[in-house]
Amino acid sequence: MIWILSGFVIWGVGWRLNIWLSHKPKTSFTRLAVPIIFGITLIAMWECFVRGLEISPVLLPPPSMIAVAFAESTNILWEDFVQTVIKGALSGYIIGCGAAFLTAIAIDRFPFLQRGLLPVGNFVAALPIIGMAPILVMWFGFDWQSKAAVVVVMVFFPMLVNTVQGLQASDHMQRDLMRTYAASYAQTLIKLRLPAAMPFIFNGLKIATTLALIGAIVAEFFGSPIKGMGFRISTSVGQLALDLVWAEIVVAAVVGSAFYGGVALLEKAVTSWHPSQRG
Amino acid sequence: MTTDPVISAKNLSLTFQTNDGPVHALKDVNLEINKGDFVSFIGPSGCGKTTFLRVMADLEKPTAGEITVNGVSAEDARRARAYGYVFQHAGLYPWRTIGGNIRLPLEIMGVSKSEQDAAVKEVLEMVHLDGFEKKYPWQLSGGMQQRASIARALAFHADILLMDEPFGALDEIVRDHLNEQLLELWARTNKTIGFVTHSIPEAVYLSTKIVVMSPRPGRITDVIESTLPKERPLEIRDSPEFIEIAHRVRDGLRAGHAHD
Amino acid sequence: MTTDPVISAKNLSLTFQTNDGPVHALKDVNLEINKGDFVSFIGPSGCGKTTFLRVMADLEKPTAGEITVNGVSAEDARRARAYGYVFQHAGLYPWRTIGGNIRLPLEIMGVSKSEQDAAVKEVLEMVHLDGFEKKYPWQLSGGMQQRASIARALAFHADILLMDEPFGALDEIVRDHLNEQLLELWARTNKTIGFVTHSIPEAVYLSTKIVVMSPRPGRITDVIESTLPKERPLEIRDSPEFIEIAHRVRDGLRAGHAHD
Amino acid sequence: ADDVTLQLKWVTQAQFAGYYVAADKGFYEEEGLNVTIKPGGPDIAPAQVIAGGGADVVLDWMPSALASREKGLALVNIAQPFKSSGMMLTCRKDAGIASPADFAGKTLGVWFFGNEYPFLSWMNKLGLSTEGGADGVTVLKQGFNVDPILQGQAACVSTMTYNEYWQIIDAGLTPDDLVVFKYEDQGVATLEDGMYVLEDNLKDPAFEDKMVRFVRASMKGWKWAEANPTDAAMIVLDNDASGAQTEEHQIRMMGEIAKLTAASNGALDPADYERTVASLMSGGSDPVITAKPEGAWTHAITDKALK
Amino acid sequence: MRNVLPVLTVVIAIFVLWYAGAVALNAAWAHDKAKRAGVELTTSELIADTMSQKKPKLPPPHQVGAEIWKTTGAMVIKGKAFSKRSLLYHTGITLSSTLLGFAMGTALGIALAVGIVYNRTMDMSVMPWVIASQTIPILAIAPMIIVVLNAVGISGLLPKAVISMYLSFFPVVVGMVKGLRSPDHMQLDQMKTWNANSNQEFWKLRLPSSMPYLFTSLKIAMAASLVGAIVGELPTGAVAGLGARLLGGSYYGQTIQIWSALLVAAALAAGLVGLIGLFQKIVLKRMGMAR
Ligand SMILES: Nc1ncnc2c1ncn2[C@@H]1O[C@H](COP(=O)(O)OP(=O)(O)OP(=O)(O)O)[C@@H](O)[C@H]1O
Ligand SMILES: Nc1ncnc2c1ncn2[C@@H]1O[C@H](COP(=O)(O)OP(=O)(O)OP(=O)(O)O)[C@@H](O)[C@H]1O
Ligand SMILES: Cc1ncc(C[n+]2csc(CCO)c2C)c(N)n1
Ligand SMILES: [Mg+2]
Ligand SMILES: [Mg+2]
Repeated sequence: MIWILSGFVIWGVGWRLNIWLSHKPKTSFTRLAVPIIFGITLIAMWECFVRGLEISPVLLPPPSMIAVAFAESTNILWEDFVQTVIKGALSGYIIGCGAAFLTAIAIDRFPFLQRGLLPVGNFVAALPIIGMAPILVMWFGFDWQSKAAVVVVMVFFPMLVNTVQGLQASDHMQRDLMRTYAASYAQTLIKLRLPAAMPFIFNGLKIATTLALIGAIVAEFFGSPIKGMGFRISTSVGQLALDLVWAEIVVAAVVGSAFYGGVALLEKAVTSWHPSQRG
Repeated sequence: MTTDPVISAKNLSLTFQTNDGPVHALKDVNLEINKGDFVSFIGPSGCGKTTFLRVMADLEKPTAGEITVNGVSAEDARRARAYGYVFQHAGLYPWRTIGGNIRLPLEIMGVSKSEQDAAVKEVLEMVHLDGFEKKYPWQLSGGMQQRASIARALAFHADILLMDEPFGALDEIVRDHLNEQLLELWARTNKTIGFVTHSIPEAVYLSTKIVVMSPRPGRITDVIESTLPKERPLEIRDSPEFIEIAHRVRDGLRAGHAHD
Repeated sequence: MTTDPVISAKNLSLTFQTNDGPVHALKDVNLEINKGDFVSFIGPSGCGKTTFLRVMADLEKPTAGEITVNGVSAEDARRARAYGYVFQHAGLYPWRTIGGNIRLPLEIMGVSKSEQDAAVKEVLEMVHLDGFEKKYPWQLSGGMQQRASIARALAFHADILLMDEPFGALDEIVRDHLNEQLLELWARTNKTIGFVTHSIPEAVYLSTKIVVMSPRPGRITDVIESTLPKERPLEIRDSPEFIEIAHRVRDGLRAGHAHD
Repeated sequence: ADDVTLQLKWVTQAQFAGYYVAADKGFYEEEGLNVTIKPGGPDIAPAQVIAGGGADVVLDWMPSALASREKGLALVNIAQPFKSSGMMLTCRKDAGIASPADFAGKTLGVWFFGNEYPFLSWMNKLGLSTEGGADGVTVLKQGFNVDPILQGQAACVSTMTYNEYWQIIDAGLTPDDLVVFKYEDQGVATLEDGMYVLEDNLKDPAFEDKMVRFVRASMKGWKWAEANPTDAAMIVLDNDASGAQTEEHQIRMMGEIAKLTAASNGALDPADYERTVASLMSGGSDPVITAKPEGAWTHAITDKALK
Repeated sequence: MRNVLPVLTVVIAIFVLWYAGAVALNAAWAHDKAKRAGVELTTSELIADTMSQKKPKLPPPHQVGAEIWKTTGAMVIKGKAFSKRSLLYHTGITLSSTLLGFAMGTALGIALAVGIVYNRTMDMSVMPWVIASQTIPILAIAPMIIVVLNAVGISGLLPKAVISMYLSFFPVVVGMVKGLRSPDHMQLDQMKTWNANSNQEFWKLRLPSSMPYLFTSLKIAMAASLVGAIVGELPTGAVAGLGARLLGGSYYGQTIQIWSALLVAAALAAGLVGLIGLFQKIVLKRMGMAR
């Protein structure tokens, strides 16, 4: 009872604090503090309610237990991180986004390809990727290569569609200007169309970050060496080691958010000229 | 001196196909522009001024008739980089600073870095934007953007300058100043200039030839050769000759509107 | 008749905080506008005309000084729907027809359907757009859109009409026509009008009071009370009185530019 | 009628024929029970389901049930219809494997999700590290199918006598191409498919009575299934909502399952239990369970049910 | 119409590649079999074998086509369109949780977006966590969601739909926040001069201008929702639905079954997305925003 009560109290306090903070002028401090307080409030409420309602730890462990498991298993978590994120997700992300980017430029050069590939691409993009995972594991083996392949397949089309759209984003007048200069195709591409496409390209890159991580983890459910975040999650559930499962989920969420945030920062630097980046 | 036509349009027509039927933006347009001419185009909104300018610059292909520039096709002239073009809206690239925007055509044409610097400095002074080289377009007011766009077209020395309502967003004083500057540049370089405007005094003040157009379909209703001298102080706008030409332009315009 | 000031600004200042330092858009501005005045604001680009109009309409809060409208604060006046405002760019909603755009403020103010219909019809005629009620904005040329935007501000009978360069995109003939219409409306309804323009003749032709502004920081350099009669045929623009006022305005403007 | 929910360990197949038969033939109804059978799958941990209150009784393998018990979830075995283990490691001869001595340096496919414990204790017994290397084995987390052996990605894969082994055969390898190591033969067999309930629930006499009737009817179902393998397989097929199972495979599976259940009347043999516990505790440096479990099984239900 | 030829070309190219891939990938097994049987394969025998294996690594198109026909069209002809062995039945199951999850996700997404746009506190606190929520591997928590919902007595369609919702609300939040913020300053100022209240501002300005964004995100959300429905079917015992077929196929190494379930799922997704596209055309046209 006392736990539940304190849960509600924490809720109220956190909420109040955030309302107060968010109505102060925006500074980089409040910009950071508000979401963090929000998160801490959520986590504290979770702790209180799990304890107060006596929820079995094999269903939902309290955050304190997760933290302990995290601290005790840093070796495992690090090994899994390297296997899944660095080897699987990152390499797949780079290959997939890179290939999509080059394909987009090729498609853009040949309108025939564009008219043919995009509708088909949309169909392929609709393939539920969960279904592709077992097939790719079958084709590329158990190790990280098949995870990277899943990531490549997952990020390719979102990236392609965004880049193609971005390459068409320059307006008529901007392109006409290049015509009056008799600029070559390459000059137009480098000086006009790629800069104009940047917001779209970054949109694709951002979507791809979350997809990459999910893809790499999910693919490990369909066969893997005995390490990796997906492997650990799926086997630990079977062992009812839910605290370790959640520790892995925390890693995934932190890494995913950091990955996303990193790309968003890069975007801010590269496209500072774009209206959406100007407060 | 005998003047070869720099631009010569013969029976030019351009029809846009739109989903609610064809739009005759230009119909049977004939015009000759000689080297060193300053030609203004004036006419009600939608009469085809922009379209005509775009055809000259090979940004639009005529559906009938013929246009030659410097004796070759408009396309060849474009490839030879014969044009400087100022668009109706500033159209600066938002990811480049003002300096970077002005530098753009120079980079494309392979001008050396030091020459670029010199050119940028020169044209920025000409349009009174010195000190704004490092600013981004959105950090400037509308009028300043328009001036930057003019500077960009002046930065490389094209023979033919096509300007689509370049001074629309400017106040009278700045406009007068830029008018003078433009005349000075024109006199100095002997460029051929095509100039679209809505302002009758501006057209009369600047031009050697005023082309009055009327819409639906877009055609030329009058071509007025100016009798004003090449040397034109601002005061010339109070001279009877000036007022008479302005009257003739206004009458031509009114006739165009009557067709509505 | 004794005239209470409708708008009264006392020591008004407005400073924008930007990342490269403060911009003094308005500094110590004092002005009184009486009921039924037609006040034009003229000045170089960036001198604070738009900002001043926005302060009057409570779209921007002054950082110092005070403004009262109809004896109450600008905010209260806005809540009482005292303003019709025409923005510098047309700003029509693309998902509404011309008629729907004009109807919008009326819907918001809870005007009955039949009154809406009547009002839409009336203002569309006034700006010569009858027949375009069902068209979407993008089906109209730039000038027509601007007229629709004016019609929208006229459709509900606000006492105070604030117009920010409403006729910028129009050609001379249409502009003359709308000038006449506006004067006619003003004479008939006794509205108070604040009007930003870049054109000296337009300012002189329309106004009872011309406010000349200069930039950095934005302030009022001259307030010229017009001596022209209320009844103003277009020909009045050739009268010596007109030309004299225009000269005074031009001088004021030039002085402002000299500060650059 | 009393409601009982049973959570299976895996998808609907002949492995669970006894329960489907009992439901289909009305054995549960006769006992005044209204039984809901929930199929399992690769993502379903029966222990978690029962902890969440999603089932009254679950089927699980003893190693994972005992491990759950150590984690604080008090599961109790109330009946054990499977007498012997069906688990084995199936290897390709052409991968150079003839006996467990050849495992070193090879890649082996293993099921995880709580099914890895018997394998780990076997390797421990053989003195092979599972960390790879020349004198250890490289372990793959095997997916749901036998692809790794077909594609040559692994020298051996885990199979059940009644299921995956036949998938390998169906795929085109012949028994001659293969060599199998049954866990039973290797002395590392652990108990499979037992019925488990929560210890606390057993204290409730009404629940206990319900379980007695449930076990009685279920065992009746099992014995019927053993006697009528073809009909039992058809009943299973009727209950397969995914429509993915084939008649041929299920009939064959039922035949193999019958061999595993035949020797059990439902009551847990304490000797088997001791053997399983011993095997799990011997896991070297990393045993599955660290202390001898207390109260992990009971004859209370079977004693009454089988009277 | 002018797209027909290019699309056809690309589709034909895909088929050619597909067949070539089938031969290449399936050849190893054919050789393996032949070696064990002690026979030599000629090229034509090899190709024939790769075209007709029972569990090919990559089933050629005609095998998949035949399987799809067998489990759809042929079932309809036999009058068993909705039997368990019919893909139509499974498609129907998946469709229902997709649609329910999509509806819930859209509602949640719009509600969150409105909160973020109108409430400063939500604006600053919620968005990073919405992003973080999407980095959690759904397949990992799907079973927990199912178990927890089961524990409180919710089973059947709803748990699967909740997973669909989890995946589909994200694109809607992102798109709608962008969309509701798309009116420019001038348009908002206009509303201010008319003293519109926030209700009027929402219905007459923000919502209409968000429409193009809404539809784009709905398309993404629909595809995501389908993935969610399929993922949600795995831990419910893979009882029925396209996900169950995928899993069942995967479990038994039935590649042909996997591919046919996969293609049907893709067709379902393409159909649903196309439907939204159609709806978008109609709505935007009626709003005068399509040209
Ligand atoms: N790309 C196009 N497609 C269809 N119609 C067009 C296109 N461009 C121009 N038009 C039409 O052609 C006619 C002439 O347009 P143009 O832009 O040349 O007018 P303008 O004289 O420059 O007018 P303004 O003074 O408003 O700039 C107009 O009726 C316009 O609607
Ligand atoms: N939101 C803003 N943030 C920062 N500076 C601003 C903002 N709005 C206007 N300014 C600055 O305030 C000054 C006055 O701007 P304002 O728009 O009032 O000029 P204006 O007289 O209307 O010019 P124009 O004739 O070009 O419309 C300018 O220097 C401008 O750059
Ligand atoms: C993820 C996962 N992989 C393998 C098994 C192993 N397993 C245990 S019982 C059974 C059915 C017998 O054919 C199988 C295959 C599992 N439970 N979960
Ligand atoms: Mg034009
Ligand atoms: Mg302004």
